[in-house]
Formats: sequence, C-alpha cells, structure tokens
Amino acid sequence: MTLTSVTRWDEFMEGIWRQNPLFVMVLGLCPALAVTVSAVNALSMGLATTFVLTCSCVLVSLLRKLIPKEVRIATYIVIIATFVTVVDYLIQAVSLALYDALGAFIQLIVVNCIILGRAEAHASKNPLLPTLINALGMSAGFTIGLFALGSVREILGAGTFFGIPLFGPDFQPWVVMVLPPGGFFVLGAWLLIFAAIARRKQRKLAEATQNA
Amino acid sequence: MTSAAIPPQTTSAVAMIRTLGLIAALCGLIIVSAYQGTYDAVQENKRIAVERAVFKVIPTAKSIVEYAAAPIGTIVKVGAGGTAPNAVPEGAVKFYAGYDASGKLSGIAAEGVAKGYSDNVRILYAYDPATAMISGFGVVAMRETPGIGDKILVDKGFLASFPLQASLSADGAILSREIVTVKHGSKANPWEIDAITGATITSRAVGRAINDSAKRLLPRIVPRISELKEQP
Amino acid sequence: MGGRPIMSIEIRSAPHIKGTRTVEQIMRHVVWSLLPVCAFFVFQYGLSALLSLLVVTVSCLLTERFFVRQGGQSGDIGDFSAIITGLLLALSLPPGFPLWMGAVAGIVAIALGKALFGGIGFNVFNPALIGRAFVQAAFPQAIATYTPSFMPGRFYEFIPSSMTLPLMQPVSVVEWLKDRQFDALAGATPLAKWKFEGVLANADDLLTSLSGHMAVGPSPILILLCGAYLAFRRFLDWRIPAAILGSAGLTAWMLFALNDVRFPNPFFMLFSGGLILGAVYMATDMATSPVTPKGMWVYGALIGLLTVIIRYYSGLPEGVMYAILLANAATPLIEKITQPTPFGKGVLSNIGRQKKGASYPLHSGYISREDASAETPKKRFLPNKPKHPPKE
Amino acid sequence: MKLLSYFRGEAFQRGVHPPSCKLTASTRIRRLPFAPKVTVPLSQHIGKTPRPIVRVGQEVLRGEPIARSDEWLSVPHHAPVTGVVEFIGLRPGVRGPWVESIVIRAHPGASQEDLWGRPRDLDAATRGDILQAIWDTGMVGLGGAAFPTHAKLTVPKQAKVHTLVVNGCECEPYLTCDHRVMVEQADDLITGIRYAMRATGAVRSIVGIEDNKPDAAVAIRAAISRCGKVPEGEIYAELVPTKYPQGSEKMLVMALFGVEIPAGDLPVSLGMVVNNVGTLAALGKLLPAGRGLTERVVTVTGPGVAKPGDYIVPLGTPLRFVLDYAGAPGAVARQIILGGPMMGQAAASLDVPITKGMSGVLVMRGDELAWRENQKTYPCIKCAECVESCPMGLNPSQLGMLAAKREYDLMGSDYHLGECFECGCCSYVCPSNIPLVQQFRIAKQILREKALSK
Amino acid sequence: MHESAAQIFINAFLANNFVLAMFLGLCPFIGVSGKLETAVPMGAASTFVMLVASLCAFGINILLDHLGLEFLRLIAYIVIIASTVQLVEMVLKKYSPGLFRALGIYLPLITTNCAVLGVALFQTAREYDFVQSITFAVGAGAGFTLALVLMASVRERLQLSDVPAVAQGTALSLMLAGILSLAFMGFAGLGG
Ligand SMILES: Cc1cc2nc3c(=O)[nH]c(=O)nc-3n(C[C@H](O)[C@H](O)[C@H](O)COP(=O)(O)O)c2cc1C
Ligand SMILES: Cc1cc2nc3c(=O)[nH]c(=O)nc-3n(C[C@H](O)[C@H](O)[C@H](O)COP(=O)(O)O)c2cc1C
Ligand SMILES: Cc1cc2nc3c(=O)[nH]c(=O)nc-3n(C[C@H](O)[C@H](O)[C@H](O)COP(=O)(O)O)c2cc1C
Ligand SMILES: Cc1cc2nc3c(=O)[nH]c(=O)nc-3n(C[C@H](O)[C@H](O)[C@H](O)CO)c2cc1C
Ligand code: SF4
Ligand code: SF4
Ligand code: SF4
Ligand code: SF4
Ligand code: FES
Repeated sequence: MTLTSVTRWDEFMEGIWRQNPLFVMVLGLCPALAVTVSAVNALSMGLATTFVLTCSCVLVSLLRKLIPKEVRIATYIVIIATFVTVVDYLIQAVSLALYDALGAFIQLIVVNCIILGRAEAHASKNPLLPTLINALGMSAGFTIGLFALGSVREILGAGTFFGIPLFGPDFQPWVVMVLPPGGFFVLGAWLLIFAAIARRKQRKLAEATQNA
Repeated sequence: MTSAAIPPQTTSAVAMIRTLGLIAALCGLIIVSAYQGTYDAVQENKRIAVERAVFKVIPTAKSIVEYAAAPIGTIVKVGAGGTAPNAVPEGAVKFYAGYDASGKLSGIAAEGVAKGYSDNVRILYAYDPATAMISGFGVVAMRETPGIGDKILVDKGFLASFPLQASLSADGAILSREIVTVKHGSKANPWEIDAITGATITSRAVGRAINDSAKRLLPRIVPRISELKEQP
Repeated sequence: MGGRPIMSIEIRSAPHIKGTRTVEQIMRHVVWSLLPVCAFFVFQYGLSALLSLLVVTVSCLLTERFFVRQGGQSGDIGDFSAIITGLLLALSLPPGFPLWMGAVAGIVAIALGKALFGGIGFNVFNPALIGRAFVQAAFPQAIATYTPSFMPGRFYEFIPSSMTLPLMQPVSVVEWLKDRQFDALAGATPLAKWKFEGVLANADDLLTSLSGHMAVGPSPILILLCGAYLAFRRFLDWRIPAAILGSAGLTAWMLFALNDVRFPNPFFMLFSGGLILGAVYMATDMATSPVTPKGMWVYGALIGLLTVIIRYYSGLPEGVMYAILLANAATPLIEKITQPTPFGKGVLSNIGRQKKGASYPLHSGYISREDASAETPKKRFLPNKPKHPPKE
Repeated sequence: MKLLSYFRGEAFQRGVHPPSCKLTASTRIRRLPFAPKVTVPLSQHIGKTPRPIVRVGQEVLRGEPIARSDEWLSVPHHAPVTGVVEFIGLRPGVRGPWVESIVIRAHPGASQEDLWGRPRDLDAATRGDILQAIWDTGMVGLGGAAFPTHAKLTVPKQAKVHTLVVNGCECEPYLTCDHRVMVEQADDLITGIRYAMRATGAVRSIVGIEDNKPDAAVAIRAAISRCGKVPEGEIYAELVPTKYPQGSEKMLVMALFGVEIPAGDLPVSLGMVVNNVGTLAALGKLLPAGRGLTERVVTVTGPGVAKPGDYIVPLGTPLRFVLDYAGAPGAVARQIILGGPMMGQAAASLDVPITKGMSGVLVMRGDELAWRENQKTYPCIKCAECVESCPMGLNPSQLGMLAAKREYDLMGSDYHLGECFECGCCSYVCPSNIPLVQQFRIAKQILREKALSK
Repeated sequence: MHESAAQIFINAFLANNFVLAMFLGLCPFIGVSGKLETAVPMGAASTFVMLVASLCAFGINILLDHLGLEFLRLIAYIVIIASTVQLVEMVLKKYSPGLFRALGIYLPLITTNCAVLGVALFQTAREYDFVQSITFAVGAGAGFTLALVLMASVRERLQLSDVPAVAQGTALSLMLAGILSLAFMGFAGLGG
C-alpha cells in the first residue's frame, strides 16, 4: 500500500474527527468519565492511553504474520496488558500524586474497547506505517475528547484550568461538574452540540440541493 | 475474547505454542524490564510520599522510622533493619516516629480512617508525647466532595481546633476524654473539634478517625515511649 | 325535497361528547391551590422569598418558551405547567438561596427535566426536582444555608445571600445573623438539627411552622389543606400521598419502637423537612407517577421507605427529593408490573368460569325482595344486586 | 379495590357519568308519518345478507316479506310501507359506502295498515316453533348491535340457560326510546319476555333498569301483576345505579349478579341471555300477530332539534324526512349522530335510511362543537383518568402512546387491545383531548387485516 | 477500619454504585440498556462474571504474593478471568443448557469489561478478605443490575415519547445516566 502524504493526513484526521472514539464511536467511556475531573488528569490519561494504544498496535502489526488467528484476541490482550503494566509503573515512577488521581483507571486501560478494537480491526491487517498513523490518530482523538471533557469540568467545577484560578476567589464553583453526574452531563452536552451542528449542516445541504 | 480457549484447528499445535511462547517471553521481558527500570524510582517516590506526609504533620522531624505496636505491648521496628513488613505480628498498629536533626523524638504519626461523606477518609495525625496532644493531621486519601469535604485541609476554624488533648486515664488503658467533633461554633473543651459548616460529615470523620486510632495506639506506646526517645 | 341548500355535516369519531376537564384546567387549579402556600412562605421569609418565587418561576417560563419556540418540545407556556414547576422549585429551595442560582435551577428544571424528553407529559423525572437536585449537587453549601423564619424586618430587607452577584459565592449569613442576635445554629433546619445535634423540634411547631424562628418550609397543615382540596376535586390522586405518608410513618414508627433513642418519633418524620410538600405536590406529578392504581400504592410506598432510609442512614439530612427521583426512575417498571387486570380476566371471572355450563340454582334471597307494587326506593339505599353469586 | 367497589354499592368498576340530557324522557311516543319513499338496505344486521324476493315494479303490502335468506345467521325483511318497488340496487349506506337496497315508493292513498299479519296461537308452541316464529319476524337486537334475535335465543346444545336478562339500562345520554317503551309498552314487554323465556328455557327473567328511570320499573311491576299469568318471582324489575356503560351486557351482568363474564365468552356461558327491552317489547307485539318488523322507536333529539321526541319510525325512512318532521333546520345542524353520543356513528349524508339497529338520531349544532374544536390536544400527561374510567380494566394511556408510535402488535399482545369494546369512556375523560377510541379502532382494524393476510 | 459485609454490599450496590458513581461498565450500560428483557439477564450474567473474577483475583493474589511476582498481576487477572469465564461457559453449555441459553449470549460480551476487572482491582486495592471480596462482587453486580434495569425501563418508556431528534441516541442515554447518578447521590454516605 502506498500512501501519499494527503491520505496519510486524512487517515490521521479520521481518528480525530470522523471516527472520534469518544464522541462518535462512544467507546472507552469509563476512563473518559472517571478521570476527567481536571484537565491534567484528562491529558495524562490521554497520554497513557496513547502510549498503550500505539505500542500495542505497533507490536501487533509487527507480529501480525506470526500470530495464529485462533488465539489472536488472547494474544492481543496479553500484549495490551503488558504495555498497561509498563505505563502503570512509569506513572508511579513519575508522580505518585498523579497515580493516585487516576487510580485504578490506568490498569483499566486494558479493557478499553478502543485498543482491542484497533488491534483487531486495523493493526492485525496493516503494515507498520499505516498502523502507526491510525493508532496515533485514534489516540489523538481520544486525548482531545478527554481534554474537552476535563477542561470543561475543571473550569466549571473548580474555577481553575490546569490548577490556575481563572475567576478570582469569589467564584462559585459548580461542584456537580466534578461529581459523577457532571461527567455524564458534560459528555452528553458535547454530544448534543455535535448532533445539533450535524443537523444544521444536513439542513443546509438539503436546502442547497433543493435550490439547485 | 471468544477464541481464547478454543482449541486450534488450522495452525499446528507446535507452531502455535512456539509463537505464543515467543510472544509471552517478549511480553515478560518488557514487563520485567519496566518493573526493574522503575523499581527504584517508585520505591523512592513512595518513601518520599510517606516522608512528606509525616514531615508535614511533624514539622520538626528530619527523618522517620516505621514501627508496629503489638497488642501484648512490644514495639517492633519495621522495614530496613527491623521486621519485614509482612512479618508484623497479628493485630499490631503501625505508626511512624519522627526524629529531629539531632536524632531526638519529635513526634509520633499514625494513620486513622473513618467513613466520610462519600467514602473512607484516611488521615495521618501527629501525636506529641511531650504534651500528650494531637498536634495536627494530614490527609492520606479521601474522595470527599471538592470544595466542601476537602475544606478540612484549609478551613482556619477547623484547623484551629488543634492541638487536641489526648491524655490517658489514670490507669493508662483508655483516653481520659474521647475526641469528638462538635457543631461549628460550639467547641468548648480541648478535646473537641470544631466542625466546618456545610462539611459536618467530613469533620466528624476526621474526629472519629483520630479517636479510633488513638484509642488503640496510645495506651500501647505511651508507657514505652522511652524506648522510642532516640533514633535507632 | 331537492330544492334545499345542501347542509354541510361533519363526520367525526365517537364519542361525540367530551368531559369538561382539560390540561389547562388541571394545571390552573394546582397553581391556585399553591398560592396560599406561597403566600405563607412569603409571610415567613419576606422579600427574599417573594423574589425567589418570582425569579425561579420566570426563569422556568422563559426556558419553556425558548424550547417551545425552538420546536424541541410539545405543549406551550399557556398550559401553566411551567408555573407549577417554578413555584414548587422555589418552595423547595431555602428562602435566601442566591437568586442567580435559583434561575439556574429553573433553567435546568425545564431544559434537562422537560424539554430533553419532548415536553409536557413525556418527562420521566419531576422537572422541579431535577432542577433542585442539580443545584443541590452544584451548590451544596448554598442550598444547606437556611435562615430563621419570621425575622424582624423581613419585609424591608433581603437575606444577604439572596442578592449574590451571578456566578459568585454567596456572602455568609453568619454575620448577618449575629447582628440580629441569632447564633449559628438558628439557621439549621429541624432535620439538620436532629441529624447533627440530636435536637428534636416540637410537634405542633412543625405542623404549623408558626412559632419561633425555626428555619422551616411552608406549614405542612396548609399544604395538606390545599392538597385535600385538589384531591377532593380529583386534580391529584389521593392514593400517592396516602401511600407515602403511610409507608414513611410506618417505617419510622417501627424504627422508633425498636430504638427510641436513636430514632425520632414518626410524627417528626412526617412533618419535618419537605416530606409533606413532596408527598402532596411533587410525588403526585402526573407525568412522572404511575397511571395504574396498584402502581400508585407501590410508588408511594417506595418513596416513603426511601425517604426514611436516606434521612436516617445516609449522609444527608433530607431525602424526599432523592426518594421521589428514584421512584420516578422506577415508575415505568412499576407500571409494567402493575397493569390493571382486564374485565373478565381476573379472579371474579374465574368464579364465573367455574360455573361455566352449570346453571345457577335459584335462591329465594338471590334477588332483592322488593314488592312489585312498592314505591321505587331512593337510589342510595337500593339493594340493587346480590353481594355474591349463589353457592352451589 | 374490587371489594371496595362492592361495598360502595357500585354496579361495576370504573365507567363515567356523562350528563344525561334525556330531553324526551317524559314525552309520549309519537308516530312519524310515512315518507313518500323508503329505502330498505339488505344488510342491516350482523350476519349474512338476505336476497330480495321482489321485482322492480312489484306492488308490496306493508309487512310483506321482501327479502329472505335461508342462511341461519340472517333475517328476512318486510316492506315497511304499502307501495311499489321502485328500485333495487346501490343506495347510500349508513356507514358511508353505498349498499344494496330496495327502494319502495309509498302509495299516497294507502291506509298503511299492517295487512300481512298471520295471527297465531303460540301458547302451545314448542321451543322450535317459537324460534321459527321469531325468525320470521325479521327481528334483530334493537339495542344497537343488530344481532339476529332468533340466533341469540337459540341455546347451544351443551349449554343451559336459566336467566333471561332484559337490558333496560339505556345508559347513553339523550336516548329515551327504551325508557318510553318500558313505560308505555310494558304489557308487550312482559309478553315478549315470556316468549323469550320459553324459547331459551330460562326460568326467570330480570329487567335491569338504571335508577334514573324509576317510573319504568314501576310500570313493569304493574304490568307483571296486571298480566296475571306470571308466577310469583319469575320476572323482576331491578334498578341498577346509573352509570355509563351500564347497558353493555357485561356490565349489566356484573351489576346484577356480581360476576364477570370471562373474557372472550358470551353470557350464555354463565347461563344467561341478554336482550334489549325494545327487542322484547317488539317481539311481544309482533309474535302473536304474526307480523314482521316494519318499524321501530327512535329517539330524535339533540340541541339542534325543535321537536325532540321518541317516534315510531317506519324502517327505511330517509334521515332527511325524519329531521324535517322533527324540525332540525340544516343551517344549525353541524353533526348528525346515529345512535347515542358515546358510541353512535356520525351520519355520512342525509339520504341514509333508518335501520333496525338505529336507536337514536342526535343533532348537534355548531356551538356545541365549537368549544371542543378549540380545545388543544396535548401529549398524554398520564393523569390516569382513562385508566380509572375504562370499564374493561384496560390501560388506555399506554395503549394510546403505543398507537401513536404504531406499535400495534404490542397493543394486541401485551395490553389487551382485543378486550376494548369501544365504549368511549377513555376519550370522554381525557384532558389531553387524545382521540383514544379512534386510535384503538384503527389499531384493531390493522391487526385484523394483518391476521387476515397471514 | 474493618468494613462489615453489609457495609461493603450497600456501598457497592447503592452508595458508590459501580456504574453511576464509580464509572465502571459504562459501555454495556449505555449499549445494552435499551430493552428491559435483556437488562435482567445481562445484569445476572455480569454479576456472575464478577463473582468469578473476584474468586480468581483472590486466588491469583495469594499465588503471586507467594511467588513475589506482583508485577504480573494485571496480565494474570485478565487472562485467568477470561479463560475461567470461557470454561464456565462451556461447563454451563454442557450441564445446564437452559441457564446457558439465558446467560450464554451475554457472557462473551462481558468477560472482560471494566466492571469485571474493576472488581478484581478494587478488592485488591482495598485488601478485602475472602468474604469481603465475595460480598463486594455481589454488591457490585447487584448495583450494575439495578442501574441497568432502571435505565432500561426508563428508556423503554422514552421510546413512546417525542424526544427531540437532536437528543436521541447516546446523548439522551448519557443525560439519563446523569440524572440517575444525581438521584443516586441521595445514597451517599449510606452504610457508614
Ligand atoms: C453534592 C453534595 C456534596 C456534599 N459533600 C459533602 C462533603 O464532601 N463533606 C461533607 O461533610 N458533607 C457533604 N455534603 C453534605 C451537606 O453539605 C450536609 O448537609 C452537611 O455536611 C451538613 O453540615 P451542616 O450541618 O453544617 O449543614 C454534601 C452534600 C451534597 C449535596
Ligand atoms: C423535595 C424537597 C426536598 C428538600 N430537600 C431539602 C434538603 O435536602 N435539605 C434541606 O435542608 N431542606 C430541604 N427541603 C426544604 C424543606 O421544604 C424545608 O423547608 C427545609 O428542609 C426546612 O425544614 P426542616 O427540617 O423541617 O428540614 C426540601 C424540600 C422539598 C420539597
Ligand atoms: C359500551 C356498550 C354499551 C351498551 N349499552 C347498552 C344499553 O344501554 N342498552 C342496551 O340495550 N344494550 C346496550 N349495549 C349492547 C348490549 O351489550 C347487548 O348487546 C344488548 O343489550 C343485547 O340486546 P339486543 O340483542 O336485544 O340488542 C351496549 C354495548 C356496549 C358495548
Ligand atoms: C398534582 C400535580 C402536581 C405537579 N407537581 C409538579 C412537580 O412537582 N414538579 C413539576 O415540575 N411539575 C409539576 N406539575 C406540573 C406538570 O405536571 C409537570 O410540569 C409535568 O411533569 C410536565 O410534563 C404538577 C402537576 C400536577 C397536576
Ligand atoms: S345507549 Fe347505547 S348502549 Fe346504552 S342503552 Fe342505549 S343503545 Fe344500549
Ligand atoms: S374505549 Fe376501550 S379502552 Fe376506552 S374505555 Fe372503553 S373499553 Fe376502555
Ligand atoms: S369494534 Fe371490535 S369489539 Fe366492537 S365490534 Fe367491532 S370488532 Fe367487536
Ligand atoms: S386520560 Fe388522556 S391524558 Fe390522561 S392518562 Fe389517559 S390518555 Fe393520558
Ligand atoms: S470503557 Fe468501561 S466498559 Fe468500556
């Protein structure tokens, strides 16, 4: 398969926009909602997932001819679990505070459907470069999604962004945003906004075709 | 996942075991190297975290030693140069002793836990043997509501309740007064904690955590406090 | 006959007559019946309460209008249901609740609680309580800040927290209370006082909300009276409040009998906090309660039980709101398992089925023994049918 | 809750109380003149359509059979007027579509006496003879369902009937024809009841009357003692509480005996047969005289009628003629309902004839309809009024929501749509103004078609 | 502080409901909660798998601690839980076809989702003993089932509502989950 740079870019953007794992495919909800109480957590979780997704996909892609297809899923899981363990230790080594904030959800990356889905649907069938691009795109999409959740929740729920107070000391934080219901509401609101945009586009398109 | 335990049909068993073994070995290698590579940093991090927590509640301390107080009255040192962590006697209470630069005991720190608003509140409190007072506390872990429950760390009125009286009764078996949390504005005695309005539940959890732990720990160590006076 | 002008006649489907009840009528009556309750609330708390009622209701109405205009919601603002939502929401908030937070509650109530589901009748959760639950989770401190009722000068000045600038934290009322010689405890509601201090309020004070400077909502007696009017006119179903009060009272009484030190008396349980308001006006919201008669009992019993459990065992002093929301969530399920038995499929028809083919033996006492020539008796006292089919 | 309704002395559970509007309750029955032309649709009843036995141009006498069928579930028709058969073919039918009919032009000079009758003595007749005689009268249920009466009175072999229930409830608002029949033709009614009892083998008979017409009960009791032939305790007149739809046989049996007719069963499974008072009074008159059914009592009423009343109307009289006579000027009539306001059908045109099953003609003016037209329709607000009023114990709220989403199969399988007898109580009470019954009719229709196409 | 079995159960079931407060098992919760019919067997199957996972994790912990190989914990969990569920599935199929039909189709869906692995991880992190672990698993499963059943019945009702087109689909489910989660906050502090 030859890839021009344009299609490579498209491939990358696919994961960010048209196939965004969080907003479009609605996968990996648990980490997306559980850890996004602040922008830092969201970003860290996104990077951790990126690491696992990229490494696993690369390894799967490299070994794809070797892996017997009867046990491929088990193999993928072992590979994913390996990298999750690695990232788990890495984060512990970098910052225990961060590790505590992300909690069990680091280890729960193992079962994040996005990763297994990518391994099965893409990496197992494609050579290294496309796999890498696809995995990076997906990871970026997921990270952006998490970041979108985390920033809204942090700004509204604590009045800060990356821990920096934005509105002065008298600001009343909307505590609900950093509580479990807030996670659901913010993601739901994002989806509503995207749906509204999509509908408006469709209407415009319909009008345009009608006029034509 | 469906195929994890289904016996092979097309690939020969030998080839399969060979590749699986290869992959397992590869993964094992990756994990072990990651584990080894980060081990020191992680342990260091953990130690620093504990030290930071203890130093925070015992500001004068410069080094710490971990102990366990067994029910029968013996105190053993845990960790380097003492008992292995998993050989601590049944029912023992762990605590840290903080020593100042000159190696003198500057305070005792121990963990306490109690149910707060949404989950357990886990705290580390400091006991000053010289004055028989609880001099302060820090939070190890909690899931209280940000902006409400976590005010126990910053609320001035609440923190002004410390130091708390924690003297033992005449026979040394129980606290002379149990530590209690009272409604905001009604603290009248040195063993009472002044609750935060709007976060009474978390405030009470702190009080209960200290009280429960101190009740168990202090009768064991106060009579033997002389054993701990000097850094071992 | 052919020369006559052709009549234009209409073809409609039966029935051709219609009862007089309309949605607007129901909602209007509920609003009327709420007015005395609101008036008393204003009498208790003065200007702040009045403004709070106004702001919350107006924000509900504006939000409703927005979504109706947008086409996201059926119904219209003329149906009075948004006014009910606003009034009930305001009544369940503390009188000194910052007005901007009240407006947020109103917007969330209609947007999240009603428009999201398609508008009137389609909502699964009580909109007013969605609004309240949201601000309770968003601003937990402000919503737990009550002030004493019948403050002197309440008709001239606002409770300071009312006038908080939008998006800002409310100023503390402690200083303000101190100025008026009230201690910090005066702002605790009876439920909070019981839960955190173990102090029980007096029974008749709770009932009327009249005496002293208690931090309470509108008088339960007044709410019960207004509710009784509605129930009598069949604008609300008496079964739901009856089931709630019955089950809450019973549970509280059993716990009280087990341990009268740990638990307050059932009377306190019934008349403190928002239980009466919730039972009479909020649990009875038609759209969110079951339509089946049996279901109403189950629903009410669930609310009563959950209220007691939450009040006694959870972290919060008041549980009515959560109990109602949880029961709302369970309503479709309750309805599903309590569908009415159609005529001819129940127990009574089985009696008939057993008799299938057999003939009724005639029984001298079977039919009423009126003399054929006697005057027709008055309707009410007419023994017009046998109580049971004759036994073989 | 069922027990409670016993103690409250309710006849049956739920139901509604529409205003009764019985404008004509104390007006005597009058006779309508003969229209110049009558139209007899061949299918006026449930069952097979008879075929004409007259030709165009043939002279017929009032009461002479003009259509007959050998099918069991079918009845003959008799000429309502003396005159000449003008046309046999399609004419506007009550339900809208045109139907096969016989048009007879009345002889303007004829006396219109019933000349065809063959009086006979039925005192010694067997059950079979009586049933045959009933068949010959062309009688169908005059209560509205128009089910052939001889078929209803024929008891299946394996069953045994002990009680004849006579339905004198007349629960629909406005209608008073049964009421007046009970008051004025009580003797005929008793005669009819006794024939029907002999035909079915019933040993007792109970006339169920709503308690808003106590005079009907008094009249019947008087007739029983006047008759002298009725043994003590054989025929009763019973009052039941007034409530719609008391007149439904299921509800009446519930009110009288406290038993539910099992779903899907007929009263005969409990040893009962239910007949309308009008049916039996007509039988009492026709059987001894050996005549056929040529006329019936019709309530012509409503806000749009100047001279409301109960009229004896020859069958086949055009609606236009009836309305002209009763004074219903077209300018104000907006809707004409055949039957009662709760279940009756709106007439599709003024050319439709009066048929055997038509108990009332109700004329509504524009202003009565206006407020209803102005009423907004809302989504179901789950007020439970319909659930509390459905006499069949269904959940119209749920059914209505399912219908709106076209979940017809679910309505039939899980929510007992088949049990709905379209009484209209749910639509009547619905504050959201949802046309529930209409939706249910459509749903039933679609389910029927689905079942057929399978 | 020793938590009693009742406390653990109530905590996992209501106060810190696995789905609505802990954010575990959201994918099946959002995906499979459309119909009440499937919600109950799905909940039952999940509870069962959680119990299996809890037992496995308990055994693995003992073994790994003994061998000093705790860095293999995650891999061990995931592999062993998945294969044990497979095994149970096969045994079920053979010996109890009825039960297999009822639960079987759901088992592969849930062998390893976050809720299942979460049970294993949390019980380890909280150092539960055997009885505590089992109670925790059952409570978590019951909580998952409760949330699923409530959600499914509400969503079934909403099938008959005129939900605006923009809100239909996942957005509505998320908002509903948010409201349910809001309502479950009433249980906060229960069992403490
Ligand atoms: C969303 C929400 C979060 C809460 N979080 C906490 C908390 O973290 N800590 C706490 O003690 N109380 C919390 N509460 C409980 C209330 O603030 C409770 O009424 C208060 O603790 C009682 O204290 P008071 O007597 O001073 O009003 C919370 C309440 C809500 C609604
Ligand atoms: C549904 C509902 C929920 C309420 N929830 C609370 C609450 O959580 N906390 C509170 O202090 N007041 C709450 N209230 C306000 C009460 O109406 C009442 O005004 C207040 O609790 C003071 O009365 P008390 O003890 O008698 O609590 C609620 C009212 C309603 C109707
Ligand atoms: C809703 C409903 C109401 C009815 N009301 C009456 C009624 O008031 N009077 C009546 O004679 N039949 C009424 N019927 C018809 C009876 O069920 C029954 O068919 C009739 O009494 C049988 O008598 P017939 O065959 O002589 O007409 C009603 C039926 C239904 C479904
Ligand atoms: C008896 C009764 C009680 C009501 N209670 C409420 C309520 O508690 N909250 C609310 O938002 N609307 C209430 N309404 C208004 C209306 O039913 C509500 O807005 C619907 O939920 C809209 O579908 C009530 C209406 C009635 C008739
Ligand atoms: S109104 Fe209809 S139902 Fe009632 S009696 Fe007359 S015909 Fe029968
Ligand atoms: S029409 Fe059908 S559903 Fe409506 S009340 Fe009558 S029987 Fe019940
Ligand atoms: S409508 Fe239905 S129930 Fe009524 S008659 Fe026709 S088929 Fe029978
Ligand atoms: S009466 Fe109308 S609004 Fe009320 S429940 Fe029935 S259908 Fe819904
Ligand atoms: S991310 Fe939790 S179940 Fe998929």
